[in-house]
Amino acid sequence: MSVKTLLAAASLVAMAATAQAEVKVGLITTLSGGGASLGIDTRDGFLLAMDAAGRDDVEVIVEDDQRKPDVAVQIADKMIQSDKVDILTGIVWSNLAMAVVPAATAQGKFYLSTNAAPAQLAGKGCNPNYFSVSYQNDNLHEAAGAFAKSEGYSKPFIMAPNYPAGHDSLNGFKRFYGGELAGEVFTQLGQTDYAAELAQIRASGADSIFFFLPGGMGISFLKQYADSGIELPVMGPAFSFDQAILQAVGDAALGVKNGSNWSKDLDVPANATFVSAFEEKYGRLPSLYAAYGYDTANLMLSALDEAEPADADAFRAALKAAEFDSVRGKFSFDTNNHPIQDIYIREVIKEGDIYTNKIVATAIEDRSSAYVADCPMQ
Amino acid sequence: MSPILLAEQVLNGLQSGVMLFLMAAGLTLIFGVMGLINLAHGSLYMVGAFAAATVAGLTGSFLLALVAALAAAAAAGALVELLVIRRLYAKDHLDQVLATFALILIFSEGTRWLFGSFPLYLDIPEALSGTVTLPGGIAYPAYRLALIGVGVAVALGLWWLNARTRLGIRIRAGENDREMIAALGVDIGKLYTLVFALGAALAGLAGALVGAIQSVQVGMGEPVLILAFVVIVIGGIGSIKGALIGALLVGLTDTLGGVLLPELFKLFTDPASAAASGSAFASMAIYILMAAVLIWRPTGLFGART
Amino acid sequence: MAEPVLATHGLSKAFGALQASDGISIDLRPGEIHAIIGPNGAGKSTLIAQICGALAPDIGRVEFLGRDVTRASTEARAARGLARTFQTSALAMEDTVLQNALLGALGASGRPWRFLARADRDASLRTRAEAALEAVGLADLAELRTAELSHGQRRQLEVAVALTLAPKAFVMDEPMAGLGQEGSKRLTGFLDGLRAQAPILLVEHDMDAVFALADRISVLVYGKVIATGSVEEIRRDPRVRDAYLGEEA
Amino acid sequence: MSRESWLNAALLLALVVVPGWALWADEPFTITLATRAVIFALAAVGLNIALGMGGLVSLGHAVFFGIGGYAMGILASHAQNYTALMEWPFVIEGTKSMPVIWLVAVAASSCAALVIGLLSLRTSGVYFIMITLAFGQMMYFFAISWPAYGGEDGLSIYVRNGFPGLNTLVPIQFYGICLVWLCIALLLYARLMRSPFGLALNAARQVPARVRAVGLDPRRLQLVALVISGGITGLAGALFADLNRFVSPSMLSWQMSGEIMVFVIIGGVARLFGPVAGAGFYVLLEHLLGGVSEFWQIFLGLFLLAVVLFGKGGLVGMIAGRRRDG
Repeated sequence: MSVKTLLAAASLVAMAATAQAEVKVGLITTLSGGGASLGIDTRDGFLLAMDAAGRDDVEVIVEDDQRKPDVAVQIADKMIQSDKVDILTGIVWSNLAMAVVPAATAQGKFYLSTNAAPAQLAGKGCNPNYFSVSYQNDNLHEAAGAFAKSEGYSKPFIMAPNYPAGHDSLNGFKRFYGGELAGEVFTQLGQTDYAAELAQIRASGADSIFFFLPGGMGISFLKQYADSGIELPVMGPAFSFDQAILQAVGDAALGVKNGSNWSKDLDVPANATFVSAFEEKYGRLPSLYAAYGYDTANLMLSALDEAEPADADAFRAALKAAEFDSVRGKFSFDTNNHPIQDIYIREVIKEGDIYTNKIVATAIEDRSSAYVADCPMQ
Repeated sequence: MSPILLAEQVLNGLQSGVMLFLMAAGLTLIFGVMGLINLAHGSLYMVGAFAAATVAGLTGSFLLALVAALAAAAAAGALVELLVIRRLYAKDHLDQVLATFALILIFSEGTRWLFGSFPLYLDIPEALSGTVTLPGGIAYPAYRLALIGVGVAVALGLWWLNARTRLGIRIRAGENDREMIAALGVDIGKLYTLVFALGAALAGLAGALVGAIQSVQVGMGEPVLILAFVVIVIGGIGSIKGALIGALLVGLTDTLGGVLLPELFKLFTDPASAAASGSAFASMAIYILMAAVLIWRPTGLFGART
Repeated sequence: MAEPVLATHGLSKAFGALQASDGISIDLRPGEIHAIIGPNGAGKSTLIAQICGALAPDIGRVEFLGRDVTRASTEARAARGLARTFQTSALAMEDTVLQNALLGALGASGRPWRFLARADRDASLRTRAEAALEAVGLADLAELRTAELSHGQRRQLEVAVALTLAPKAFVMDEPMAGLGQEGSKRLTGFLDGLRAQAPILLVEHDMDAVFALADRISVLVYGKVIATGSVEEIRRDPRVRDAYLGEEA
Repeated sequence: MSRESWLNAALLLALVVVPGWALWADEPFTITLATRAVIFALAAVGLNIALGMGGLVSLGHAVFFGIGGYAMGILASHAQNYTALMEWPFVIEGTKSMPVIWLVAVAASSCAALVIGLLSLRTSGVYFIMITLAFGQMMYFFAISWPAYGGEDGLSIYVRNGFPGLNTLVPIQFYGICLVWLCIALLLYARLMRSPFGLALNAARQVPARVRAVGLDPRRLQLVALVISGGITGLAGALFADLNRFVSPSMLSWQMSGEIMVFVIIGGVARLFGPVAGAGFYVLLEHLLGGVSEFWQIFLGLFLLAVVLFGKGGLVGMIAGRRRDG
């Protein structure tokens, strides 16, 4: 019974929205507490694009989710019920996205993901109103797996924290690597000491290391790795080698290969514009999250040129067409509303005093996601 | 698993135990003397790490960074004691919990306000980088060996302080009878500030030492704080010896549990799910240890019997 | 001679090098007041703690109503009918006088697991509590907060709570402490009548009260009972005079 | 009527008037906020039984809150996916019915309280605080790393669970359900306070030696108090999960335990309406200050310090003065 009622309620809300000329966008992201740096970059990237467009008929409401799922839900409720937003975006973390996205799309709102894109939402749980502008969570890990294969590594040691994104990570790596492993370890989420894992790596006879340890965990691991005397090629997804994190890791990260669908040296005109505008406005180099935020805003703006969100079908079609200049160059949506894009391998380098990345190879061309077939939208 | 690898893991367990001891010793000292439960002890750990990272960034000297960490944490501790904590001694544990919980919020957000949300950089000193080869062919990071050394030195120093110095006598007297020590003509207010600053300095030292091989960021103190609680519950509140034994037990259980449980599960299931479920149970190992100790000895291994 | 209600056999307890109880064997017979006296640090409080179950003896036994209760908990002993008063009043200070008495009645009823009924409207609890307050003369103050009672009134309330238990024996730890002459006299008169209800093991410093009340006296010095006898026997006993009374003379 | 009674009546009135106004003014989010406050208040009433009456400083009440939440999440997710919760030795199906979920939530969290209580009540005072905190952390890590029910991602329920005769998706109707539960819990608290059990428990907090001396076991009284307390907090957890249509390990985190305790303390420990005042104030503060500054928690911290150092008896104490029974 309730689904029908809900949809009816949603269409009423949608009708009410047409009365207003203005489009409202709710940006929910992490601005305080641990992980705030990611949310701040997301917000800054998004607002940079909005400023450049200079449209005064679009209002962006920014709120801090404190990285707490219940707070994110509360803010989403507020934005939907009280601010009457048409579009939601901005969440960094998969667990927060899982808390907000299904309920928001069930109420007929559009959700554009600037980062988190968990497997459920790409497969069985896909939704016509949910678009991931960033990637599907597994993509960057898959790139590392493909790279490991192409480099001819035969015994990588792989590790990730023991939580859903960690499991997806190792699965993504294995999907494109496909060979034998020296070891597979799940660490504790939030773990700060990796001495035990490093000892295991040394004893395992591995020829390379793949790890996914977001945030402070990655910093800890890299510092301890650099001091362990182990000298193996290291791979990972871009998250642990992002602009903000690299400065805290220092030399320990130099030379690490990481899978990414964006880099500041990516030779695309839109990217050059973005990087210089971001540096000029905020006085620092943009990160991956800033790039996703920027692309998301531009995608949304391109669709708003075609249709009002109130006209859901037309707006959806305009989003799906993805007629915007992505900083990533080639960009289109697959049937499950997740991107088809090239994924690269970057290497950590030092430019003057700043640690940053440069692209060294293309790992996978035109990658979609592993869960397309599970999605009922075809 | 080879004996050499096992030996290395035992060493790792000892090293993490020794660092936990620095935290737990301060907590248990403060509780023993002043009867205060301090949730904000983890914040002092963070203060130490941030001070060290800042000074290391400015001067490039790790030694100066350590000195700064000790000084900053001790000063923050003394300041907090003078402004807030001393008003809590006469209050019940509930008020102490709430007030020190409030201090966590102030310290965490205040630090973020001053330093921003991005993690800071702090590296180990050049002289201690790289590994040393131990008997049996274990290549072990020199810095971690140094950490074990520092921990042992602090343990010995605390023992010496407690058993051989005037301050130690006063501390022990304070644990037994507060009125008695006031009657002896000791300025109890000063003693309390001193003890609190000492505990804070130990936490700050731990933060700086560990910060060099981990991530220096806001919120780094709370997970360590909770582990330190487990340590002193196991060791017995108020007992430095208990804190040492408890810290080593927790360090070893945590490290070896994380390594051995997934191996154990591999006997029953495929490697990927063994790694996952083994790790899930390993995360509970120290708490199960704590529960077992409580069933056996409700006041911890070296706690006062009631 | 009647069977003793309460008896200890060779109770010993050491704290480190200090022998707080050293083979103490005493008994309490029906209808009597048996006073325990001794200088400070003689081990009276340790003895009471062992009799009431707050402290386990190293060796020795405690028998109550003919059964060995050495290993029974404080609450089990209380439930069997052993009522005690505390040296420093142990009362719920935030609660009213009546509530403290009701607590005793509730303990005696053995039915605390009632969650929705009102304790102060339970007729049997209330009757019992009010009778006890009446007996010690606190009936008028029933609704007063206990913290507002004077020291002497608190001592009375201690006794009243013990009364609500309708016990088979009382163990009283210095009930006269801090009462002043007038109060002591009144309480002495009250305890005098109480022995008909149940015998009293009385630890007391107030010698006037002890000599006025006791049927028998035991003298405790350094954890040992050095003499037991009637008031006259104790007065005359040279060892007692040496060890204890001597210092007061 | 005493000042505290007036204050209580005013708070109760606010719980009816504010959402009523929101309904009239078409401000559905205010109703959502009020629902959040009411659910937090319910959790805090639960804690107040252990803390206020029993004197048990539990820093692990998020365990019960989270278990209640997971009871809802697990049952509803099975119903949502049409899979059985258990097939052997007998089949248990998931459900979307609130009453069943509540029953399971209360039973499960009470059982958890029993187990934790049996272990942690072997000790007291500061040990108890640390042990409850540690057990909370254990459950938190377990929930994160155990993959079966979403791990850190938690469980999303697409549609709120149902209650016979009501449309729970309408904010005001769901609010009504939560308010009724809060009133029931407050009534229970008031009755407990004056019951024989409450009398004994109150005394066990103040003078355990006296309670033993009248033949009652204070530990057993406290254990029962913890079980009741855990059950109520668990019920609040189930409602909270339904409010968010989502449950995740963050409900089990030690910060959550701290927040539930903060509700009780800023409202007033052992005051009937303390948790209501505390939770209401907290939600308001979070909503207002959160919009003003990223660093609003500094102000929250300073405010908490002020309450501890200068404000005896929390908000209710400051307004209504010293506690009076009867």
